Amino acid sequence: METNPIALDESEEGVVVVLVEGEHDIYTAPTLRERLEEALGRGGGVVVDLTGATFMDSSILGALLDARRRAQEAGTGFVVYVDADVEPGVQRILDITGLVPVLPVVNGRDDALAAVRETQDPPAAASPG
Amino acid sequence: METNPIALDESEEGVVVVLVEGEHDIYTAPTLRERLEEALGRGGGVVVDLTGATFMDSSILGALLDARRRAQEAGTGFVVYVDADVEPGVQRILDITGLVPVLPVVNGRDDALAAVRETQDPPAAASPG
Amino acid sequence: MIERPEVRLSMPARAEGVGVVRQALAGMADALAIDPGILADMKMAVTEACTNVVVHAYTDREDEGASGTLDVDLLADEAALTVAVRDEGSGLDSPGGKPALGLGLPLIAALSDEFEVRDRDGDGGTEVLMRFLYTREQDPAEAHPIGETGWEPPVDPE
Amino acid sequence: MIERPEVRLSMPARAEGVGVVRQALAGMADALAIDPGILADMKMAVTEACTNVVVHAYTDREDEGASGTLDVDLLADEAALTVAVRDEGSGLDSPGGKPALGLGLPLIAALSDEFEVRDRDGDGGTEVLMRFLYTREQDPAEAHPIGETGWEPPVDPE
Ligand SMILES: Nc1ncnc2c1ncn2[C@@H]1O[C@H](COP(=O)(O)OP(=O)(O)O)[C@@H](O)[C@H]1O
Ligand SMILES: Nc1ncnc2c1ncn2[C@@H]1O[C@H](COP(=O)(O)OP(=O)(O)O)[C@@H](O)[C@H]1O
Repeated sequence: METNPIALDESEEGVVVVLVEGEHDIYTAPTLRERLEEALGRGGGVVVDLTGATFMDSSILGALLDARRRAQEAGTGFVVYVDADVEPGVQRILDITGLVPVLPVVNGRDDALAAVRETQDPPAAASPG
Repeated sequence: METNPIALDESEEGVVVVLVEGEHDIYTAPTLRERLEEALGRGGGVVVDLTGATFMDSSILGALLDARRRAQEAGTGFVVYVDADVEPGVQRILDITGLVPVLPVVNGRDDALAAVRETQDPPAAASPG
Repeated sequence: MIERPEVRLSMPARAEGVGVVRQALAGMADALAIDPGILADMKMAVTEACTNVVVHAYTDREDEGASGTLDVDLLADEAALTVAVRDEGSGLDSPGGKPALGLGLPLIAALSDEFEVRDRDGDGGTEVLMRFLYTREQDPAEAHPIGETGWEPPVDPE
Repeated sequence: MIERPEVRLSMPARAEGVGVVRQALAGMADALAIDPGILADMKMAVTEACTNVVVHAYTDREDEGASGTLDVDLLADEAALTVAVRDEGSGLDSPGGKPALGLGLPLIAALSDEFEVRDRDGDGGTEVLMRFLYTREQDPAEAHPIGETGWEPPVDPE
């Protein structure tokens, strides 16, 4: 029984959703890094759902930023999302660190999936023009 | 902003519902005693809703048992209720203390209201027979 | 007193401290991924022990405002979490404030897999030690039913 | 170090302790009926200070297994909650482990109404003191914006 689970949801075509629920800090950051690694390894886009997170600190931001960098290097879409019910503390760390330019945070699952699929479009497909 | 509120709901005819939410122990027991006092002072039946309680200890049981005794002395209906979603710890203390004979605990608001209204029926009304 | 506790908490023996201990315990249980039912039992037993310190330990003190201390040690080993709740009060056999329901110690017995209440050597005061297995073979509430402690629900006036 | 703390916590400086401190803080905030937004800031700032102890304070120790201590004092006065996070480590200017994002101290500055980081006299080690008003006149994140600490988000490779 995990109080603060991190799960992979692979029900979406070509995208892995990483569900982060509960409190996350330096203690669970290594698990998050593993799950993100796993999600990136699938080859499709990666969406991180922070809607169910009740706490996150800078160790978690660090894990997300590293994953985002690796996704970009691999040409993979990577998007984080929350929704209107997100815990104030989670929204707060995203707001005050001004990370949004480097870590795209969108509202809701649908927008997140759309955004990641857009980035995901292999630029190679458009090149023979 | 109360994290562990105790509120009186007077929307029901002739019955006051005492809503106990969050964690309750020796620190909030005096507040619960006051609220129960207030509810009993209304003259109608009293229903205590523990459905939203996430923790309660023997100080809270003590407050409930005292209120129940006073209600009986006053010929007032007094019923405690939970529902199927009640926190395991709250159900646990009710179960293992074997209090149900002295502290009626029913399932759900409707049954609680029905039970309290039944006790509430003034026996005097039936006496001139 | 636990020799090398993992977490030690120390605070004045006041009602508002009991929730601090309970939530710190929940934080520790989180890291140990303790079963929610067992955590609920831990919370209740530890709350009862802390409440006894607040209510009974320091009733002999003249000065109402100044309270004694409430100390709690938490130690996780491979099989169980051990909790020690300590005070520097007047001890178990002192008059110790008006008894409440009398449910505290019976609840501790019913919710823990092992427990011990003892007068502390030296300084005086009381210590309650509780051990909670992560995996239970038997429900401790069946092994130590409250009815068999001599405790009875208050009699119905009817 | 707070002279007469209300709650004192002491534990080994390990990752799993940070949640214990955070939840104990939440328990204290419950009793004080602290505004949820301010509590969220407290939790984050205190978490960052504790994480620094876990990550940086004891990196000079040969023995990986044996960690130093993480001590936290909480004190509520009429206007504010003060938190002191202390270690007995190598101090701020020591090599102190590989820097992470570098967001810890900037976040503490942005989330508390007052803070101080200092080397401890005597035994060595570091102490971070943070004060959180119950009622704010200004958002501390506006008074001490993270952008003005020199911290910048890692550059986008594009
Ligand atoms: N920490 C303590 N210090 C002094 N006396 C205590 C302490 N804990 C328990 N006692 C004594 O043991 C009695 C039984 O405790 P308990 O079973 O918890 O019932 P209650 O607290 O409802 O009276 C108390 O009434 C008190 O006299
Ligand atoms: N408790 C501590 N003991 C030793 N060094 C520390 C401590 N706290 C902070 N430091 C030093 O201060 C630096 C900046 O800390 P911080 O802003 O939290 O960023 P980060 O932890 O991401 O490196 C750390 O890299 C470390 O060298």
